[in-house]
Amino acid sequence: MAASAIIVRLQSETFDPGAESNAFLSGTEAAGAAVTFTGLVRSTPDNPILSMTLEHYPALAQSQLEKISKQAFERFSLIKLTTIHRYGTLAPGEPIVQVMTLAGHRKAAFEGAQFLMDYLKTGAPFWKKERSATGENWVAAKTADDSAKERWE
Amino acid sequence: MAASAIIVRLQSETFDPGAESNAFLSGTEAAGAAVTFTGLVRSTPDNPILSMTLEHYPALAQSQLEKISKQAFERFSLIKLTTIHRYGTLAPGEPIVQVMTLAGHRKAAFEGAQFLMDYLKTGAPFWKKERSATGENWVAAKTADDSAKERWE
Amino acid sequence: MKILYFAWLRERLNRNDEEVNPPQQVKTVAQLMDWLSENDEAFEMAFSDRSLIKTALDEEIVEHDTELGNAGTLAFFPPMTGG
Amino acid sequence: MKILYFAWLRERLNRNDEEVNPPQQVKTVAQLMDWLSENDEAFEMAFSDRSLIKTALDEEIVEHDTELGNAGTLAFFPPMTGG
Repeated sequence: MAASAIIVRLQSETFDPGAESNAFLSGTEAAGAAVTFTGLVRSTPDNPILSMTLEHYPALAQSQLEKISKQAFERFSLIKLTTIHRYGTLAPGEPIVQVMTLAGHRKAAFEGAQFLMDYLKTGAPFWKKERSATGENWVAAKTADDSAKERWE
Repeated sequence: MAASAIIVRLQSETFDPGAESNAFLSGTEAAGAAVTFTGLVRSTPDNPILSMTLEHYPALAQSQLEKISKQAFERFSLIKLTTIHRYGTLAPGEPIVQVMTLAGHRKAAFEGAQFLMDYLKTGAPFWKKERSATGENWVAAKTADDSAKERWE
Repeated sequence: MKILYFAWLRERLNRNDEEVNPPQQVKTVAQLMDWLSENDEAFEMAFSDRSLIKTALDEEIVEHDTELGNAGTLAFFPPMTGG
Repeated sequence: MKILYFAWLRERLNRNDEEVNPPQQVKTVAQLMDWLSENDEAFEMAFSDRSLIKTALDEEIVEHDTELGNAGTLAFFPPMTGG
């Protein structure tokens, strides 16, 4: 339960989702359940995009990622938690964010990851701009994200 | 949304959790969210085990895994779903089960994986026997698993 | 009809499977359990708490009041612990 | 005091950051937004729907009625879209 069981990485470089999961899972005999959530840059036929740029507020992003990660870790008695969040310009299909939780049982692992994602959506200072063939636009915050967070209050 | 978007594997051999996640994630530009749940053989100081043996009813296990996977896929409008479940004798730390979901948004990806795990716990014909220094015993079904399932009814 | 046993039921009854020929008046899963228990104390013990006995008829999970019909295989097993 | 701007606020105001010296009667975040709007139409436009303006004072997210105190940095940004 040491604080070192929480890792937060804010980076522009891409990462390998599966390699990160395997590193996270190694040496974990006391854990029965692991959940990995990966958020990806999405391009659909209805909204085809060329790239997505994540602007962020560096100092606040780091401290908010750490604060929310600590809240999830403690609330769900997790064994281990890692949060990776990228910034900069990303292509469709690239990973934006990955959250990994390790717990004794599945309920805590699932809920820890969900809680963290729900809080990141509205509490981490990132702003997404999508570039498509027709121009650029800032992705609006969703009211669904506010209500997802309310579930935990 | 083709049925081929659902893969079910029942196997005694181990698997590489991260390599499976990466294979699952490849070529998925229309997806914004992926969840991987990995269930592991757990050995704790309170309940140290040497190994776990999963007995199963082969024909029924295959059909139940397929049935539950299809239910999750349809109910949460998933883009892709893979379920891997092992049988035989496993060492502590080894993966028992892995469920991967891919969806447009995070809520469906999380809930699809959770639904599937909740239904597998009580609906897939596997029985776990733990071997410890003091003997062997069958793991009892948990009433918590019945109530986890009721949430979706 | 072929009967399959799994997990601690298999161990307690000391068999993986067997062929049985119940009399005509045995129509449901529950009646088959009664009939097996009448003839064998090991079954009586193993089936004493019926809430712990789950059944599948021709690879379909069924309740104890289900009719056997022309099914070829009946499986008895404890509550499942998958996942 | 240093002010930072992010995302579409940064674009509309055409600046990443700036130093400002508000008069003494400007005590809260909201009053600073009023004062900036008085002097510049671009700010008046950008700040017109205040529910879309989030703020952080010395790297701590705060409400509009928070007092500026001796803070060195104030950031203005749209609702966050992390994750």
